[in-house]
Amino acid sequence: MQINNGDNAWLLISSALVMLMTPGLALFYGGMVRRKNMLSTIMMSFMALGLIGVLWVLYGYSLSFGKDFGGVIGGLNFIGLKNVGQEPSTIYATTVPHLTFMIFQGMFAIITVALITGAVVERMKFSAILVFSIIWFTIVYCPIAHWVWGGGWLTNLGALDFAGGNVVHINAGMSALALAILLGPRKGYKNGANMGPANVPFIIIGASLLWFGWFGFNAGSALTSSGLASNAFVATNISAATAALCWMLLNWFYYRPTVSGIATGAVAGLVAITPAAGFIKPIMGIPIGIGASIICFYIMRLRNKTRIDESLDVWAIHGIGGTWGALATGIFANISVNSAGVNGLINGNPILVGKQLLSIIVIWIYSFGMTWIIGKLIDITIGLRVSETEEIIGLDISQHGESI
Amino acid sequence: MQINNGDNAWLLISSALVMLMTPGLALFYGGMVRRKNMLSTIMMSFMALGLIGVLWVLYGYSLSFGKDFGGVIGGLNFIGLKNVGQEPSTIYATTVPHLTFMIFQGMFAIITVALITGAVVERMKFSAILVFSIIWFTIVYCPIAHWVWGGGWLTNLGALDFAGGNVVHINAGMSALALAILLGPRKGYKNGANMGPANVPFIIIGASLLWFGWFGFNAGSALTSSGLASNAFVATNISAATAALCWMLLNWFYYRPTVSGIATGAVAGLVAITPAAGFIKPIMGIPIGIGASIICFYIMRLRNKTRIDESLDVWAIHGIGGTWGALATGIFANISVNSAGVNGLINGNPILVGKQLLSIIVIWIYSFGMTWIIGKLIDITIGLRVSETEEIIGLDISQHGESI
Amino acid sequence: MQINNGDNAWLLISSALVMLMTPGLALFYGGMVRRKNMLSTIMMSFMALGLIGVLWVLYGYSLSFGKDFGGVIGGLNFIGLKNVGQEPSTIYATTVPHLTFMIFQGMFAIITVALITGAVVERMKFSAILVFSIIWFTIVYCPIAHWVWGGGWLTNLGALDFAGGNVVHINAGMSALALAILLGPRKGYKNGANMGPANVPFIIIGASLLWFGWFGFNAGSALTSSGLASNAFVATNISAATAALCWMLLNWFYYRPTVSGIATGAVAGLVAITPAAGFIKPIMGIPIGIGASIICFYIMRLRNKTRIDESLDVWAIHGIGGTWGALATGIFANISVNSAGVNGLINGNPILVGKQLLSIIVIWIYSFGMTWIIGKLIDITIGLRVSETEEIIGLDISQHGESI
Amino acid sequence: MQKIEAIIREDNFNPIKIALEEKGFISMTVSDVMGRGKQKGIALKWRAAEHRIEFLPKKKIELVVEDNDLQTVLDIICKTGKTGNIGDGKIFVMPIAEVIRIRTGDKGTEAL
Amino acid sequence: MQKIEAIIREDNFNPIKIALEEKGFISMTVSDVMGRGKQKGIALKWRAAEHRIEFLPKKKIELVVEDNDLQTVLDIICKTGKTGNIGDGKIFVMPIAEVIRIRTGDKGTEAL
Amino acid sequence: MQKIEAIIREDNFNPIKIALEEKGFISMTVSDVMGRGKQKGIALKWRAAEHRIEFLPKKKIELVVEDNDLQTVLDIICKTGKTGNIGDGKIFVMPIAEVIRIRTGDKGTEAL
Ligand SMILES: Nc1ncnc2c1ncn2[C@@H]1O[C@H](COP(=O)(O)OP(=O)(O)O)[C@@H](O)[C@H]1O
Ligand SMILES: Nc1ncnc2c1ncn2[C@@H]1O[C@H](COP(=O)(O)OP(=O)(O)O)[C@@H](O)[C@H]1O
Ligand SMILES: Nc1ncnc2c1ncn2[C@@H]1O[C@H](COP(=O)(O)OP(=O)(O)O)[C@@H](O)[C@H]1O
Repeated sequence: MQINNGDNAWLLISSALVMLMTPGLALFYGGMVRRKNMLSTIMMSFMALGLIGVLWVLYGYSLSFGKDFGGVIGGLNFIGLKNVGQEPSTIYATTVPHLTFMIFQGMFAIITVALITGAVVERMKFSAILVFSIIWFTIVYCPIAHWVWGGGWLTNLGALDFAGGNVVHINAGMSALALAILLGPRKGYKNGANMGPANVPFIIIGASLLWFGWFGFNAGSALTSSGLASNAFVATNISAATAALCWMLLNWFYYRPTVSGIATGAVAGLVAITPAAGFIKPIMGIPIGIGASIICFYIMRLRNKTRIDESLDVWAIHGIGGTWGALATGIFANISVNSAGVNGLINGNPILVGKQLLSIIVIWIYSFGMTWIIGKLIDITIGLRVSETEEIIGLDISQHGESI
Repeated sequence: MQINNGDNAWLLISSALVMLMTPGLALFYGGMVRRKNMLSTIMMSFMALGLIGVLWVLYGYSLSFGKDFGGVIGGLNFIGLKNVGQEPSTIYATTVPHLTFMIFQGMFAIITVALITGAVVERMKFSAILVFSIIWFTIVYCPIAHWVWGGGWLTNLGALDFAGGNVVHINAGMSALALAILLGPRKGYKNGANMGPANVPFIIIGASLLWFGWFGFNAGSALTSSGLASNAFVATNISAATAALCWMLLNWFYYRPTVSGIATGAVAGLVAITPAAGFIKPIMGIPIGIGASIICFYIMRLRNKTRIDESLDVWAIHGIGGTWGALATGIFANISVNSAGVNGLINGNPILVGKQLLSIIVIWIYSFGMTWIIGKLIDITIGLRVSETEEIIGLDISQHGESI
Repeated sequence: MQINNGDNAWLLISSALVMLMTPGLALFYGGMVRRKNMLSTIMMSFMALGLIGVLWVLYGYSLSFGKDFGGVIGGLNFIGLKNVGQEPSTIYATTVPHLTFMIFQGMFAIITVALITGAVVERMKFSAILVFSIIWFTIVYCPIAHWVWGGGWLTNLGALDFAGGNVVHINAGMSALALAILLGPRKGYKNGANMGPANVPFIIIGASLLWFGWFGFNAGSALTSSGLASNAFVATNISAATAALCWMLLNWFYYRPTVSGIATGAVAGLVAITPAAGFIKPIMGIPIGIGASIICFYIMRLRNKTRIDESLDVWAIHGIGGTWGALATGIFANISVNSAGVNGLINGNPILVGKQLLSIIVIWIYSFGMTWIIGKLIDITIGLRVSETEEIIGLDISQHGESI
Repeated sequence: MQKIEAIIREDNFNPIKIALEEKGFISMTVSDVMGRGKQKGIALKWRAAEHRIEFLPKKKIELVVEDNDLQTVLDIICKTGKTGNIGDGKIFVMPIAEVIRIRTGDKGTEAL
Repeated sequence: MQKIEAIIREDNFNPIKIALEEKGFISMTVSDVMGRGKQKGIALKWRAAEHRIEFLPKKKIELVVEDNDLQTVLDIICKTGKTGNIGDGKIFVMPIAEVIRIRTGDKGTEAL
Repeated sequence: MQKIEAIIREDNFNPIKIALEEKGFISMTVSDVMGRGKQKGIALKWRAAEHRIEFLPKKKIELVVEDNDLQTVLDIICKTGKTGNIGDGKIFVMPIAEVIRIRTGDKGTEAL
């Protein structure tokens, strides 16, 4: 097919926007940890831009979007960007260069790996993170991306995931939980040490860049600059705004309307709308945003009552927020929005909820289980965690030889 | 009409750019206050993303752009995004989805509310800000947006406002002045307390994001990615650059070329070009920028000599800068730039200056007056201002229970 | 020709992205100096947005892209934006308004001037920087831009420079070196004083904005949103990712994987791919990125062993990184990527390496020599360097009367 | 000689500085500290969990003066720094054995 | 009256604060300092060059107490602040000549 | 034992630190302060209004030493920290009643 320059402009800038989410996340996370671990936390996200950026073009794209093998994994036909050129693909995003589609997808892989690191900050060895990221990317991310988007078995099942609720958020959230349990809590956690955020303005800068970039994430996932892109764009903004507002009120109900709270609420709303943005009427962003806020807020409080130090609540926000979003897609989907979609529960098709549930369960189990295995293997080989002294000194100095 | 994918790509990214201006403003303002009020200042802007983001889709868009009622207000035909879909509107921005036009306009409403807060930092109750924002948005912003852009009486009068000089800047500036007077000065203002900026780098980051986002604000207001968009884009950059440079020199003449000064100058230039960008030759950005710098600089000095603590000079920069911009549009407008415009003074049509003046006066009076009334009402009901103790402790802790 | 709205959307947003690189650079540099010079360092970059922003439209564009005079300089036909309007140019970027092309090119001039300042931080008088910038822009930047892109003699020679490896990076790098030598080292340099970075998170924010903006820089240089833009976009990301990763490993080999190191590596990779991005297969970003990392890393170490205080290593990263990129273009160029290009060494055309080398040598000599002369003249007239007391107090206070 | 350490409100710093200046006490060293008095500060909350930041930002002024000037300086700080609300701060006075001006090597009263 | 200056680990600050609180020692002033003990800190590297940041962040607690309470407070800090690893910190005690509460002008023990 | 508080230029910190190190004085505590000497600092301007920031950033070094070592340390700081320009800084010396190492509970000279 012919390249549509408008579509390509939109997809290229969307790719750039999604790229910017990773530094945004670095700041969002970096602001939340203690001063002595801020750089190390930033580094955990930033390294993904390098590492996954390279692995994606070497083999990741091929495993995810290459010729399907039994619904399970992609082939090697795109290895090293072979056959990925300036011509459109015949299957994916047929109005833009194949290279555009490839890099847009690559940005998703990068941020997914970065998201997980929120669970392991302030105590995981940098070398262990690198090794983990390589393996996890290869045997968890790529297969799931293939199942959902690359012509794998979940695509064929008919479960809907517009922009990566399953592939990115549930996946990252469950993996985060597994790693956090394996690692154990930070020294001093629930034991007097002040784990408060080092730099709240960084949290808001980070959240703002995430919100900004998410327009590329969701509206870019329309793969054209059509009405569908606008639909996803508007739905995204509505859900983020609603969830931010709602979290602020919840926060206030219990205490005060905090800046870190409203930022977290916005992110929860962005997560929840991700799988739905191109399948629902934009105004449905309101119930989805409200749901995201309430569910994630209480789940976070619950998690906080346990001994599980899932430090920056990746599971609560992305895992559970993503799960809510996937279910909400099943509830609110409306075929009039997107002819490639189907109707959901409120439009008379309860079966979609079932399919969504099935895909959720699959990802929960696969992500958690595989991450557990990879984590265990790393733990018994090179070790997951820094030494006690290193943890006390802080990871900035002990892992990276630098301080803010 | 048919959707033009190039136009839609441009309008979507412009919407994202304008969205980013609000966090930019949060940093611009946040850097200027004292350390103990930085988060509260940031919060005042950021909350608009949530609050106005929701109100806009619920009813704001409809009041502003709905079916005209007597030139005064829009109808309820777009309430809850009813009739706002992926198809282009038949009236507004006919080459992009109606949803795109709606969200682009929504971003303007958000930043306008955020702009006002610069006047009330370090002393206004957060609850009062929320209540004020809701009422002000409903009975000040939406009507004015309707008058100027939604087919209301100012549209028909023939006054020109390309990207919101009236609706956004004069409006916000006059409202800021009214609120600042009602609130009274900060404790210690002109009485020894050091009110210097807490974080100058944040000021520059904020100004940079504003500049960046303003390309969407002004060039996006062409509503297509046509030559007119380019015209507005270039005019915007020229005015910003000129005003930044000129403010720096003025600053130097009296003292030193400060970083906060050059940033402020850039913003003044951006404000002044806003109503003009799509009606003038781009090179006219030079006189407009010079005018903006000189006028705002001296007005700011003047304001500073009074007891009116219009804390971050929203009135001086946006109110007066916007007024200059509206007049300048009347002076420099050139129909060869935009067939939907008219000629201005220097092209032989002095009557445009009169129309501009009329629209300025209307906004001055309406914004100031209505804000005064709303503010008074809030003052005698829930109160506008925090307690003295809370002010001393700082609003970060007293209003938001958080500190940087 | 007809305006293509998709192309124009892409070029406009690319211009905005390149504009954002200058504030990005301000933070990247600002984070690296001592606390007392942070604002002054930021100001050195930010002022270019004002100064060069104005000069460019007044005469810079005309000198660079105006009617050719003897292959050496452009004419005055575009002075004050005369003949630069909403219609496409007949020569440059024929599918977008001439204004778009003009402003896109202007953003390059701005950042080039800002880049140089990295060499002179913490000791050069602000007034001297302004004077230097005006002269240098006029007699160094504009001619070189003309030679390479404006129809000058290097265009005709057949040397390839896709997005400004010569014009921007080698040029800035060599000029930086000359100025640094003229200025001499900072007080205390290699003499005990701690010159460590004041704010490492700013370095990463800056590098991230640079990376983000570079998509506009390189992919925008395709001047359409075609497959070539996608090619450049992907090549850019691959090289940046590879170089970041590779620098991290080198850093680790000698010491630790630092945050400032990975950021620097990314920038080196971005620099090196700049001249090549639209002439090579994207996957060649891998060898180019590896080369950039290794070469710049060791050159930086070498430079560090000398007494030349080229403070933020503009020469090592941009000068040498750009040189490597220009050579790499000669090695890896592939005409199948871009019919306006030619094949390079590995595709059987060793002669291109020769042409690249020639253009490199010309720029090395011209930039270094002219900068030396301009610098000398300024030194003996108004003086290049602040007084010792001012240097001790710091430039923020002594030059700008402000502190962070 | 005596060293005065005064922990004061940030907003009172400027007036105190000016008042001291007027009486000729120009030299001083200032730093940012966090302080908590008898009122036990304020509890804070972060995202959904709670964490207490009970300390409020204060300025610490350090001033070394001759014994004769001690009372004058104490009076100025007390008078100017008083708002009457909890949190006005404390002054601590302690003896100094020696003062040296690095630039000249001067010692004792000479060096002040 | 005595002034106690304790240089402690950042992470031990909270437990020490709580332990002091329990015994009724609420007032104190805290600041961020960088410290280096016998172990000489850690060398760092920046980009390709080297620069040593040998100092590690510490919290400094300042507490003025009556002579009677001195031992109690010292014991609490020592007990709670001890991890047994190098870097636990030091306590310095010095005599105070006078204390004044700015709000009231109270002096001496009254003012504590 | 004596406590030395030296207020020095930020740029002189490194040389002083190294000079002390060479003589075996490794332990110290450092903080960032703002200082103003007799020259009254510098007035600043912000946007269009004026505000004075007369204080310049300085480093404060705190060093507790045995009485014997006092003179040596003072000499090192004076020599290395001297540029001869206004702003070189001051040194204050005050007596210490007690020193305790938190890790071991050691007191007095033992604890240094
Ligand atoms: N015993 C003490 N030791 C050290 N610092 C103290 C002591 N008492 C008070 N401070 C400091 O003085 C500040 C003001 O004390 P506070 O009790 O709040 O005010 P007031 O004396 O007006 O009641 C505190 O924030 C703390 O920094
Ligand atoms: N002689 C000293 N003078 C000033 N500060 C000191 C002195 N000795 C130690 N300190 C401070 O105490 C901190 C802890 O000392 P360190 O020697 O690391 O611990 P430990 O006493 O457990 O070995 C140091 O970081 C430094 O701030
Ligand atoms: N009397 C004092 N009390 C407290 N600090 C002082 C005093 N005198 C000087 N200082 C500190 O010493 C620093 C250097 O003093 P200054 O007078 O500028 O230098 P010099 O002694 O070389 O003239 C000041 O910035 C201030 O922090």
